[in-house]
Amino acid sequence: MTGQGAFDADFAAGRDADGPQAGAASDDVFTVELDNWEGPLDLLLTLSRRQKVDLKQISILELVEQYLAYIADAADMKLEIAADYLVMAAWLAYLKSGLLLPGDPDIDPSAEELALRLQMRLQRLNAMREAAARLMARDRIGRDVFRRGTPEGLRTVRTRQWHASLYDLLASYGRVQARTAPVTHMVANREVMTLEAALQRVTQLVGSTLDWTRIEAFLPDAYRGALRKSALASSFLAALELARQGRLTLRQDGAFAPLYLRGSSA
Amino acid sequence: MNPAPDDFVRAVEAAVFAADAPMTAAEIGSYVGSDDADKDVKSALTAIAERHAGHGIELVERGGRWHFQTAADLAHMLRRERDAPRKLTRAGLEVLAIVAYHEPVSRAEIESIRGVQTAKGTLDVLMEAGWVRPAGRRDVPGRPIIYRTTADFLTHFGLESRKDLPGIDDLRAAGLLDPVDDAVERALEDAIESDELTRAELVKDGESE
Amino acid sequence: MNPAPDDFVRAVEAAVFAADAPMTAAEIGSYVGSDDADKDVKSALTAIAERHAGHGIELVERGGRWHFQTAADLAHMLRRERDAPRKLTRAGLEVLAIVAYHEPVSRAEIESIRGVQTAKGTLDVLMEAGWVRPAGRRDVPGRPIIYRTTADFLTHFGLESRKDLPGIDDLRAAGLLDPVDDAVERALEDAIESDELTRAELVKDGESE
Repeated sequence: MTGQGAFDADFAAGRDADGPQAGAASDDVFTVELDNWEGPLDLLLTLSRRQKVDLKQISILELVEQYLAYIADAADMKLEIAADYLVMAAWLAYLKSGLLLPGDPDIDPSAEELALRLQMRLQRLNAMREAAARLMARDRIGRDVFRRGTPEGLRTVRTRQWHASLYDLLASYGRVQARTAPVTHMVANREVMTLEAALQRVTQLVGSTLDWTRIEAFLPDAYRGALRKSALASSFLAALELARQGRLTLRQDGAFAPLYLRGSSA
Repeated sequence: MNPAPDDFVRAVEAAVFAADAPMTAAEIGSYVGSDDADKDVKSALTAIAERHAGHGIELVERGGRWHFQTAADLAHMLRRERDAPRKLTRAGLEVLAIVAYHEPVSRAEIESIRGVQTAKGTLDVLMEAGWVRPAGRRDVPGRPIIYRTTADFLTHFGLESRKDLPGIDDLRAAGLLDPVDDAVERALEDAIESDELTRAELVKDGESE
Repeated sequence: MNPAPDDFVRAVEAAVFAADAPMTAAEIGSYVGSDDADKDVKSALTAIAERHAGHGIELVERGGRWHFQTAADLAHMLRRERDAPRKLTRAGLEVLAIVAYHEPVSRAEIESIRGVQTAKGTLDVLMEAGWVRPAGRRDVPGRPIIYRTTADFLTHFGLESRKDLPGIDDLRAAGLLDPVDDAVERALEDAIESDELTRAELVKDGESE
């Protein structure tokens, strides 16, 4: 993106070919600096402005040549070229060959249609550029016209203002639906990790642990969901038991902070 | 109709209007470029004060500083009382949600969906808030009044149309339809599952001593 | 010197003057107590605008909302460094123009006109400035969010309505606000119609298959 400071004026001038990029004496030498453009379409628009004709009359073929030359220049200078510029280059090369070769009726869409399409995109982008410049040139509040500096302010007329958020509303509806839906209670047969299993596992693992290690590391990797939760609860109880026996130390920096275990160094 | 004011007077008027605080004649003069603020600016201020006299706006001087204010006799309009914003009750929210999802809906229908008797006051509050309105009567025995949501309802909740309300499936996916216990349990499970800690995170580096 | 204004007109003037944001006729009506704001308030506003025309302060309508502001030709005297509105980046400017001239428009549509992906921050900045807002979703697969400009946008740029967007009629007439796909199709149809020979060839081709 170009510097913002210079931008308004730059923009108003339509960024034509004599803009800041054309620093060199010759009109054909275009300082290669891809950072100046916001993507290939922007670069194409800048190049097309150099033809100094109405965008409806520009020679797409000439434009393609210029773009390809530009990208080739950049490549010669070993500049890093973003992928989208290269994709556009490849597409334009294809378009060029289509425009030069006698029309092949089997190719759809035709090269002419593609060229027309490109021209229209450039016209549309250009139209928005100019529209933005004209918009910015209007009498703007805070720059050209000013509102009252210290309005007294009006108090609202509504005597009572009710508030509720969309979330509140949806949650309420969920609550109503849940309340009135037929309810069946079933006690699921759950898979759990027993305290015995947890004691065995934590005892085994903590022996080889010298660093503070989170309790989650002691859980079997394959355990997921409710089973993992059960394993966490059992392992926690196991850790408490082992701490009581003096075989490991627990550490937690604050409420709900991660819980760390370490084997007691004998 | 208006005598054309000269540009100097216009500039003085604009400067006082846009100022953040009351200004002295000298301060105004420094804005509008007057060499003799005491004379030029003051005569401009007099002309401006005269132009506004008797209208809704007044130019006044207080301790040598000038500012615009609304005419004193109209001040009552600017200071209207208002109550603190109120949150809708749980019952109010539920009724509102039912009207929104099922409209047009009668009070008896609301009650049958809620499974609870709905106090008359609840619907009144929703109507006072401007979110629900009566919309005719249903052609059944008793001809009960039916209710709909209003355009203000859509505005308040940022909805383009009622179609933007999430469907039942969306609510379920968001966990809003589950009985509380299940929802809590699932939330816990999600919390555990998403808690994929890397090895590095599991071991407290450098603090092992 | 001044014709005595009636109290209603004075009240309307005071209300607009005191308000810290532009107000619609209906909002003004709710302060000054009008049952028919559309008629009463509007005729009062017209009278007030007339009274101020040509002076340092003007009453203007922007997007159906009214406010007082300083006359534009006095800008050079009132402009102060600290008042300069934040500058938009070039991307921001383009996106703003595209939303304004094409609204409602989705993010994908903005990107297809610009030919580049639009950084998320760009739309955020415009929304933070209060110039652009999400306006529901488009009824196409994926239901993308669509964007519009706000009343504040019109106020800031001094536009009475979107019809006042500079050059919008010309752009529309030139087809430059239509999607490229539509324009290409139309151009191809025109080309075929104006070129009998091609048409004949096309027909022959079609038959020979």
